[in-house]
Amino acid sequence: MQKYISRQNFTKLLDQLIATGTRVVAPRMNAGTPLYEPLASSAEMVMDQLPRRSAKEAYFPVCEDIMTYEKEGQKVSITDIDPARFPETVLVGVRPCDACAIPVLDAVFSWDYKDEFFLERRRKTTIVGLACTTSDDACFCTAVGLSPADTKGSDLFLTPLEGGGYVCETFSDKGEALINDHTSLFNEPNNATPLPLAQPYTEKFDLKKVKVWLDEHFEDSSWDEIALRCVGCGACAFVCPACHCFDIVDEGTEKAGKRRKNWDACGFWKFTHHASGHNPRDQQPKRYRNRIMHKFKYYDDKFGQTLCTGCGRCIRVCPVGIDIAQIVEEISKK
Amino acid sequence: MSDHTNKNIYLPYMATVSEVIDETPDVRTLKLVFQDEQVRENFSFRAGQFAEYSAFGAGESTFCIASSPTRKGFIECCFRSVGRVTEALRRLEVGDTMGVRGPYGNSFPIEEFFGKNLLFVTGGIALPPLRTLIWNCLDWRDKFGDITIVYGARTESDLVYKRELQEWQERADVRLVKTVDPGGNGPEWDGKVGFVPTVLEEAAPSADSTIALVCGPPIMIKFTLPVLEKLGFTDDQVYTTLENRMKCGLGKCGRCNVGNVYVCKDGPVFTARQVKAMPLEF
Amino acid sequence: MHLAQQQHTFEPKIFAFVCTWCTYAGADLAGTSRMQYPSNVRVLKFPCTGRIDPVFILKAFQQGADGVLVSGCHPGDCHYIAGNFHARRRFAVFRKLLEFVGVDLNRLQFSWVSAAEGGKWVEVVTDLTEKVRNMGPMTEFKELAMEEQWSGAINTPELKEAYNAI
Amino acid sequence: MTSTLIETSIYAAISESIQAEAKRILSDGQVSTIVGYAAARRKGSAQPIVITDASDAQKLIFTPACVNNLAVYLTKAKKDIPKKGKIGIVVKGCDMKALTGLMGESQLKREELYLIGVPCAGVLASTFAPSQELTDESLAPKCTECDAHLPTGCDFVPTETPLTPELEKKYAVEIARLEALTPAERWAYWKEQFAKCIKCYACRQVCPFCFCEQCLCDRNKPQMVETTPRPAGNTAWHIVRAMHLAGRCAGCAECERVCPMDIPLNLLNRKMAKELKELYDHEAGFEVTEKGPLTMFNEKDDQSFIK
Repeated sequence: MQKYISRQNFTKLLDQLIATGTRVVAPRMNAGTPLYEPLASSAEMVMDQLPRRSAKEAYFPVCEDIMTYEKEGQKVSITDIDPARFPETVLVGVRPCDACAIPVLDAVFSWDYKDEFFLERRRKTTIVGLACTTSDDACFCTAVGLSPADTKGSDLFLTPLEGGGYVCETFSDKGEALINDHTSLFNEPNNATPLPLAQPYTEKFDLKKVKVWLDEHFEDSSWDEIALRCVGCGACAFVCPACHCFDIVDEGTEKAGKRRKNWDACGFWKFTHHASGHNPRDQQPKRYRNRIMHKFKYYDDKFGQTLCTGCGRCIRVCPVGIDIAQIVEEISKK
Repeated sequence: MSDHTNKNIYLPYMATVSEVIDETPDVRTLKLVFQDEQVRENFSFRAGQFAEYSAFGAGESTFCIASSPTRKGFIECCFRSVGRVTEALRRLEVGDTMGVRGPYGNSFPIEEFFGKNLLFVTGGIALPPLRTLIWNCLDWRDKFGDITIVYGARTESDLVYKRELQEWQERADVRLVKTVDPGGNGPEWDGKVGFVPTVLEEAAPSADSTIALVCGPPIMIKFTLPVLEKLGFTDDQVYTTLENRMKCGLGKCGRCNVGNVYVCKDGPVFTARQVKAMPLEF
Repeated sequence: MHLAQQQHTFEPKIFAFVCTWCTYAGADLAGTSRMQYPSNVRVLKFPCTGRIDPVFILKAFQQGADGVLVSGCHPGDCHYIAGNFHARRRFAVFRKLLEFVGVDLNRLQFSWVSAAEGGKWVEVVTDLTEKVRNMGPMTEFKELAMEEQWSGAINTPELKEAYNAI
Repeated sequence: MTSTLIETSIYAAISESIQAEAKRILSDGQVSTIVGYAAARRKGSAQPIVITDASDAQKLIFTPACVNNLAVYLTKAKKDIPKKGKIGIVVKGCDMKALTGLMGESQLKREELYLIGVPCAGVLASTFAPSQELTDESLAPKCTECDAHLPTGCDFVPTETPLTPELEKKYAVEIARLEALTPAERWAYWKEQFAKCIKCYACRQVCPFCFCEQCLCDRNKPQMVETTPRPAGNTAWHIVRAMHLAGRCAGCAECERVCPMDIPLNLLNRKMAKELKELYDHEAGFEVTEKGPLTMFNEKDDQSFIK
C-alpha cells in the first residue's frame, strides 16, 4: 500500500501517537548529541543528522534488568520481568543502515533459545524507516550490499519529497495498522519528485572473497598492522547497529538486588579474561581480529548474514581512526 | 535438552544446598536439590553438559554438572574459589539457596561408546567434567569394554573425589592409574609419581576400539594428545571438553567463541579432530 | 521508608570514616565518659585518614548517606607520620571536585579529633547531624539511583510510587 | 560572526621536515621505531602509525587532523608496541606535557625517546569532519588555551613558527559559567551529561595516564563502581576518573575528543588543574617532577575546611 503524508500531518501523527501513550522514539538532540530517544513532542525531532548511537537500543537496551532477587533467611525469592510491560513503541526516522540491522539480529536472539527481552520488544515496536539523503565519506552502506533506500527491517518506509511531504510504503501489517489507525492524515500518493538520495561509497566489496580470505588468514601478520593502533575501548561496538554482545552482572547486596544485562564489547581486555588469569585473546590485535571475523565470517557461517550495515559510525567515533571500510576493501583486493 | 517453559531464558531454577564436601583446601563440591517439585521431577541432562550457577549478589559462574545423569533428584557442582562468584558460592552453607540455569551445551555421545573400551585421562580439577561420564558408564557397566582412568594432580591433597578414587581402585572392572606430579607424593602414597602424559605412556592402553576422554588445563592437553597419537588413537577416537569463559550459555552474548565455534552451543564436548580444526584461541 | 515516617523529624544517615588511633579512641572516650550524642552516625574504622579513599565517600553518598564525616589525627600526631598530611591534600582536592559536580559541601565535614578530645567528637557529630537534619535528605544521589536508561525502562506503576516514597 | 581562518600553510613544510628527520634517524639506526601520524582513507583524515623502516618515513604527515596524543602508545598499557632500543615519537606541545608527566611518574625514560616536536597552530575539534579547514570555530577547544605552540625539550623541531591569534579561552569561559551556577544547576548539568555515557571507556583507553594494570572500575572484589551504564554508575565512574587524574592530567583533552557522546570530560580535568594551581601552585607537564601534588605534602597546607 502506497500513501502520501505531508510534513504537518506527519508531526500531527507523532503528536497523536504520543498523546495515546505510545512511546515515540526518534532522533532528538540530547545535550548537544543527536540520539534516538523518546520524544515529548514532535518538535524535538531532528531529521538531518544520523544519531550517534544506533536504533538497536529500542530493542537491545544499553542496560536492562532481567531479574530481581531478595533474600529472607536462607531462602531467596526472585521476581521475573514481565515482558508484557515493555511499552508499545513507534521507532521513527530510522535510516536504512539502522533498520536493516534489525532483522539480522533476529537470527541470533532466536537461535534455539528465544530471548524474549529482545523479541517481545521487537514485536511491540513499529519501525518507520526514512530514506537517507545525507551521507559523508564514512558511510559505506552500498559497499556491503545495502542502499540509502533499502526497506529491509522497516514496517513503514518514508521517502522524503521536494516540499517536505513523504511517500509512505508499508511492508508489514504493523505498518498498515499504523496507517489505518490514522487514515485521516494520509492521502493518495501525488507525483512530487523525491529528494535525491545520498551517494555513499561507490564500489561494492566482494564479501564472499573477504570471507574466503578470513577463512584462511586467522594467523596473518597483517592483523598487527591493521589493529596495532587499537587502544581497546568499546566505542565502535556500542555505536554499531549490529553488535549484540552483552554482559550479565548482579548489582546490589546479598540481601537484595538486580541482575542486569548490559552492553559489552569484544574489544575490552576483560571480555575473555579467565579468573585464573589466562586470556585466550591477550593482545589487542587478536581482539580486533575477532571483531572483523565475527562481522564478516562467523555470523555468515552461523546465520548466513553479514553483521555490518555500513553506517560508518565506528569510523567516525574510533579514537585512533581505524577505518573498517579501508580494512575490508584492502582484504577484498588481496 | 529440557525445553524452557518459562519465557525468561535467563531465569535460574532455585536449588537448596543439601551437602557441602571439601575436596581440597580451595576446591569444594556442592550437592544441590531443586526447590520446585516439578523441576526436581523432570530436570534431565546428559553427561558433559554444563550449567550457570548463580550466587545472588555476586553473579553467575560456569561449571559442568559433575553428578551422573543416572542419579536422580540432585545435581552436584565442583569449583575452585578464585573469583567473586566462586567465593560467594563458597560462603553458602547447607540449606542456603542457589540458582542453577541450564543444562546447556552438547554432551558426550555415550550411545556411540557402547561396546567400546574407555580411557579417561584428566588432571587436577578437570576430573568433574569426566566424573559425570565415569559414573554414568559405571551405572551401565555391562555396556562397555574395560575402563581405564588415568588421573593426576600436583600433590596428593590436590586430588578431588578422594573417596570415589578409593572406590574405583577397589572395583575389579575399573583400572585406576593415580599419579601426582614429581615431588607431590606423601610418605604413604600408593599411586604413581609423574606427569599425566608420561604416566599415560607407561600405562600404554591399547587403542583399538577404545575411546579416549581427555580433560585438563591447556598445557596438559597439549602434551597428552601427541601421546594418544603415539598409542594409535585417531582424532575421532579422542573427545575433550573445553572450559571457555562463558556468560549466557545460550549462544547470544558472544563471549565463548573459538573461531566460528560457540563453545556453549556447539560444545563444550568436541572431538580432537574438531579441536585441531579450531584456531588457537582457547 | 513509609509515609508515616515523614511526619517525624527526618532522621539523617551520617557515615563517619575515622582513623582508629585518634578519632576512634576519642569516640571511645566520649562513650566511657557517658557523653550523649546522636545515634545517626555510623562509624567506620580505618587505620589512617590516609587510607580513606575518596571513592569511599562517593560510595557512602550513593548508598544513601545524607552526611559524611571524615575525621582523624591532628597534623603531627599521625601514627604513620604523614597519613593525615596526604589526606588533607586529597580531601581539599576532592571537595572541589564534588562541589564542581554539584554536591552540597555542607554535607561533607572533615575534622581532626585526637584521642583525648571526646568532647570535640560529640560536638562535631552533633553539629553535623543537626545541620544535615535541617537540610533534609540528600535527594541528588537517591534520585540518581532511581534513574534508568530510557531503553531499559518498563511500564511499572510501582516504580513511580517507590520514587515518591523516598 | 565570520570565522577567522587559522594559518596552516606551514604544516606541509613541517610534514616534509618530519619525513626527512624520520628517514635520517631510522636509516642510521638511532631509533628502532617511530610513532607518528599518517594519512587515512577519508579526505583529510589522519591516524596513528608505527613505522620501523626508513622507506615508510614519507608516510608521516602533520595536518590539522593529527589530533591523537601518541604518548598512549608508549605506556605499559599498550604492551603490543615493540619496545627495543630508542623510540621516535611525533609530539605536539600538549602531547609533550603528557610525556613529561609520564617521565615524572617513571613510566618513560627521556634517553629512550627521540622527540620530534611539532610547531602547532592548532588541530580540529572532534565535532568537525576531518576534511574541514581549520578556523577559530573548528579549532579544538584545548587549542584556544594552548601555551605550548612550540614544544620545548625535543630532539628535533622543524624551524617553522606557527601564527597563533589571540582567542577566547573556551574551557576557562565554560568553567567560569559552571562555577557561577548554583550546586543544584551544576548537578543537573552533569547528571544530563553523564546520563549519555555508555561506559565505552574510550576516555580511559586513550588517556596516557590511565596505565593501571587493572582499573579500579574493572575490579569486582570489591565492586566500588557499578559497571552498568546508568546515570548512577556513570556519575561515579567520571568522578573517580577525574580524581585519579588530578594533578597528573596535562590537558591534552583526548578524553573529550574521543567521547562518542560528546561529554565535555576535559572540563572536569581542567577544573582540577585550576584548583591544584590555586591550592598548591602546581601546573602539570612543564618540568619532570619526581612527586606530583597529591603524592607529597607541606606542613603549611590550607586546612580551613577542617574543623
